[in-house]
Amino acid sequence: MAILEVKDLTLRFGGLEVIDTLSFDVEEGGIVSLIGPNGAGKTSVFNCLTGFYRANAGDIRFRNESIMSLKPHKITARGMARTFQNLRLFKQMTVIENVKSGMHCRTREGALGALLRSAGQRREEAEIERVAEECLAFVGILEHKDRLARNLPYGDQRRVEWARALATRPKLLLFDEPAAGLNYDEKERLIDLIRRIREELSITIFLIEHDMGLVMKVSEKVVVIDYGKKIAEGGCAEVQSNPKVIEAYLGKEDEDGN
Amino acid sequence: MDLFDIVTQQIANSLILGSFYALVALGYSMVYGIIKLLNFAHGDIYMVGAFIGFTALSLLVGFLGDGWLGISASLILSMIATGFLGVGIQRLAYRPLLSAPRLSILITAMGVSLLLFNTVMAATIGEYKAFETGLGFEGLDFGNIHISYTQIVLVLATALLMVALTLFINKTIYGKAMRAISIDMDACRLMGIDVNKVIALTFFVGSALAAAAGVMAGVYYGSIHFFMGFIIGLKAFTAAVFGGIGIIPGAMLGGLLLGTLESFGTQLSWIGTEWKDVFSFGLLILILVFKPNGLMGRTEIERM
Amino acid sequence: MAANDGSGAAVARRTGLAGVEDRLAAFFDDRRHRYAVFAALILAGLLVPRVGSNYTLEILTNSFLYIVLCLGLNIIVGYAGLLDLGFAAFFAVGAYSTGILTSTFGWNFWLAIPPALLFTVIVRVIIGAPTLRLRSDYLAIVTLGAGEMIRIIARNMKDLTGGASGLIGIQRPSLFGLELNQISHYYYIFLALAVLAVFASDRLEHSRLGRAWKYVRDDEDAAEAMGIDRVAVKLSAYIIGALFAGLAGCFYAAKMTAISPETFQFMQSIMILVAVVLGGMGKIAGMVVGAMAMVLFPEVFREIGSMRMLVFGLILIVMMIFRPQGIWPDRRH
Amino acid sequence: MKKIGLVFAAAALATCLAAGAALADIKVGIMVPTTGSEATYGKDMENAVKMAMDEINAKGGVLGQKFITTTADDGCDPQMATAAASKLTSEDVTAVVGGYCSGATLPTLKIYADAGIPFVITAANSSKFSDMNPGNAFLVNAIGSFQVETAVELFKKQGVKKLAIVHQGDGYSEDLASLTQKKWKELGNEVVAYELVNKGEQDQSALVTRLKSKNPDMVFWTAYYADGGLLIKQLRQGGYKGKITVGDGSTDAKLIQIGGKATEGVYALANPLPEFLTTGQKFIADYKAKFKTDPGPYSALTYDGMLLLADAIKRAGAVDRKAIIAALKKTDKFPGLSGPVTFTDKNLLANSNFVVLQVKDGKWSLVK
Repeated sequence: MAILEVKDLTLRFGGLEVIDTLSFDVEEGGIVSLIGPNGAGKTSVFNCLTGFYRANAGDIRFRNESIMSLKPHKITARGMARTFQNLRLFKQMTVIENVKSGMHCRTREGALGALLRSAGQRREEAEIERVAEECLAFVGILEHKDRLARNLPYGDQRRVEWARALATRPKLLLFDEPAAGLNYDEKERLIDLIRRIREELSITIFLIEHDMGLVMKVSEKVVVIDYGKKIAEGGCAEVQSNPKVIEAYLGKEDEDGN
Repeated sequence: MDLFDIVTQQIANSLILGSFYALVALGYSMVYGIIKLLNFAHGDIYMVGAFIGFTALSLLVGFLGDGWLGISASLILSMIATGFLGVGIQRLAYRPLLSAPRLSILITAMGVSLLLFNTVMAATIGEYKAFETGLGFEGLDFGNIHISYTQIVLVLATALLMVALTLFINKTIYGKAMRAISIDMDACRLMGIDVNKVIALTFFVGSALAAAAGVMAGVYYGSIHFFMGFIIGLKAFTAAVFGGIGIIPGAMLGGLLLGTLESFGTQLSWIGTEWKDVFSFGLLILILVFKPNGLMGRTEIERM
Repeated sequence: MAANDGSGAAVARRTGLAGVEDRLAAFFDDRRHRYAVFAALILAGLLVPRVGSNYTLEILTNSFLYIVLCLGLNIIVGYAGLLDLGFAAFFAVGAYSTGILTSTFGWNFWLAIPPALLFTVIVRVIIGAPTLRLRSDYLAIVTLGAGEMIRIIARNMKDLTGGASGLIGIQRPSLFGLELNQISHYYYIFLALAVLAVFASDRLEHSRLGRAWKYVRDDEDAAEAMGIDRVAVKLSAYIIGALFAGLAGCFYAAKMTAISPETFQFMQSIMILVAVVLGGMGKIAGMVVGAMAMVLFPEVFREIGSMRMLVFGLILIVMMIFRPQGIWPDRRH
Repeated sequence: MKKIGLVFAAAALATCLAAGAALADIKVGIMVPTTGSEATYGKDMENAVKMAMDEINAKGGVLGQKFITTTADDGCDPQMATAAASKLTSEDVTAVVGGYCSGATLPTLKIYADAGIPFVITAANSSKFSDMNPGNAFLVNAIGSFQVETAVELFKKQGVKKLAIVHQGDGYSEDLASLTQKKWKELGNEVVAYELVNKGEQDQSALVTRLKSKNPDMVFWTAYYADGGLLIKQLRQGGYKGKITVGDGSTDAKLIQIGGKATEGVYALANPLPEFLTTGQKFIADYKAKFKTDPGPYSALTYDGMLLLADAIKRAGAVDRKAIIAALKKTDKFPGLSGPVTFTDKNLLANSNFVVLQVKDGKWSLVK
């Protein structure tokens, strides 16, 4: 069963079609990758899915419900979380405060509770703290929780973002180039983490990635786009041998070198 | 006066008022375009420009007289002096803060404003200075409408300054550098553009234009005082945002439009003088809500 | 503060001072120390009327008023990162509502407070809601325009507000039969308001809502991706910040017995903002220091007369160049 | 910690100042704006008080005691004014002279009343003082309604049918404008325009066109000279041919300087300016000699106020605030520079002292 269905999605900037009648599904419990050369429109697809761009035509159904006209925060509340291609941490805040942001849509206490410090509010704060720590432990950086996020090494900052996304308790997690800037060891741990997220937390994963090695290692299905159009879809081996993909990617793989 | 007379006269009024707004708005807009600073002190620069012009004229009057010759000379002197003042302020107060949080530099601008305002207040003991010139009320009469030669000359001078500015921005290497810096300052640094020099030049031009407006206002209205920059600063700021801040033709359009709105707002009996400011600010808010980047600003991709 | 490299360097240059500052910061990091100092300050505040003259009380009352206003604006500018140049408008709405309800309609002062706060919220929502999608610079001009509009409306609606001369003869309230007509009464009232405002700010800052304000301030897109409704969060910051000002306005009207549009001019909004930035945005202790500095400065320097605002301008510039983060900034390690 | 230090410093300063007042001196507080846009007027008034004080002290003072003064800046702002008033009460002044801006002076009445301090107001003259006066304040300047009477007389004499009124949106000028409007309408006449000019806004051409389109016989400017000069100039420049009158806030040589030739023939309502008073010439000469500048529009009144206070103390027979207030109330035709001073039961000036002036050959001259 598909957790996410995209049908004939079209997005135009000015006269330019950034996404052109794109259709694909993401199966529940799967790990699916979206690949394509630079400028193929991958991040635009993510932005449409998460509500940051309003698509011009088509339909996006998440858990059997259209989310085309929803605002980003509503989509997150429905169980779709994302990370950003360039780190988008809350730089003036500590690691754990960053992760606590994910719990916002799962909690409800407002100004009055805070002012009176009601029992419900204190209980909820404790719960937020617990979940945030749990998520940090899951990605393995709990010991840094009270440091300022911007003072962490790059690889750890990435992990803060993952923990933050996990704290929204998603059903579907969108990773936008999670391996960018990571070294070999960190990539290996990322692969492990992606698998553990799926196995232990039963979260479906949809990722954009340039690193073909990583994509081929973890994905069960790959969707390939170029100039906003889908050019191939299927298993790793199937896609790799597709002539259209080779043509679109030729030279690109050499550059990446791994 | 019949309706036609009133409308024609108010159009003439709005041209004058709009010219002053536009000249001051240009300075706001240029500075904002290049370093994203709302230069709160700009209204006070206009005021200082008027005082420099006043001083220059009182010194020159013995040699050049108080007619157009003396006025033009003091106008140019004031533009140059005020331009350098703008550069000095930029160099001392704003440049050290280019990479600081935006609000700090905004507060600095307020500090500069207080400084200029209070210095002139202390120097003039808070008194109004009569800006006396040899210009009379003579002009062209069309029935009930009277347009003085002074008004005509001022509007023409404003137009001339704007044409010169447009040519400068579009045709010269410095103008191109200004536009490039407003798009991406870091890239310009990498390309070997002397960013500091171009920023200084922007302040020079912006301040000189404000000084021109200040001197012209002094000549036209016949009196200057230390807080003359406050209201026009506020209005010009509004005009700059109105047209799309950071966009040169936008500032001109914004100034003229705001002038027109105010003139006709004053005339309409259901608005009147008491409510005209509510009217112009209200309209500004509406425009920003529906067209958030101003009249001539580029629209960005629709976001939800 | 990603971009304060310059200021960091400036701090490092003055190692002597920076050392003291670090030790002070470490001292105040301990919650118990903070509470102890706060309690000592309140105690000292309670004792001042026994030794201070009416003049001292008047000035301190003014600074307490400013503390409340600064803490309110701090929620909007410091926590939520929304530049507001028309904050005095909400101060005005609170003051005028109370003044009109008590003097024109004969309401009891204490009963007039809830509707006055309600008006403040309504005005805030009318002005704030449509502008929330705007970029920060545009927000600045819109709030500026809106603030001026409120003042002009107050000036023009003569029958209700007394026009340019303002409302005069506002009744003084009584509390448990005691008529509040001495400066010392208002001293205690505003001291209590300031303490309350400090407590409220502290609790809000460390709550779910307070964090949400800061998320939106740091990165709106990321906050939205985390499921935070940025419009609702910003609006809540607007409303709560305005409530501080509205409440201060209620008591201000009672204290002054006469209010006029001049008190709520653009310059007033600017002065509050300057106090906030001077003190150190986002830091409660900074607001207290900033507000005190703002009120005491012109009083202490009364002797230099008209030059004092000139000096004040200079201080602002020098301060921003060498210490843009404010006197007592939000220090994170 | 720094702030506590400051607080105590301020407190100590205030106590020191209070203790410093020697018992043998009578301390008079001067509350005027010495900063902000109205600072010039404040300085004029401060000078006038000091001049009167020096003259009295030179003659041996009152009841064997000499006067000293202390000035508090009200900045023409209500908040600053209450602080200034508290400062003066803390310094234990015997009486206060001053009060320029009505809006800033009104909230201080209660503070002086609570302390029982007599307050001689020499410039502020909003009609609201009659309702707000707790009994210790005395207005030496005639309140707005007297000025309105003089104005209406003038308009009638000039055969005015259609009147246009322009004010500046501050308490003083709006008060005068609305009182005039009311009175003029009560007399069955027409007010064709009731307008406002923002303080400091230079361009008034749109307003001029609006006024012209209403075709008034007389434009009455109720606010201050600075913007008044501009309005008159632009009215004439815009081709307005009717008559113009300005209120007492504009009666200043600067109006003529700013307005230039356009002010020729303009009428003005004024408090008695020293130059038109028989006793005034000596005052002007003395003032100029002492301060190297011309007296301002409220200097003579303020000078009178200080002399009146000294007279009241003499009549009271003791430096006792209650007795001074009682003596001030009983003032009967005190011979001031600007005319005799007697108070109504509300402590307002009993008789109008307004005169009509007109600009002739670039100078103010008395009409009739």
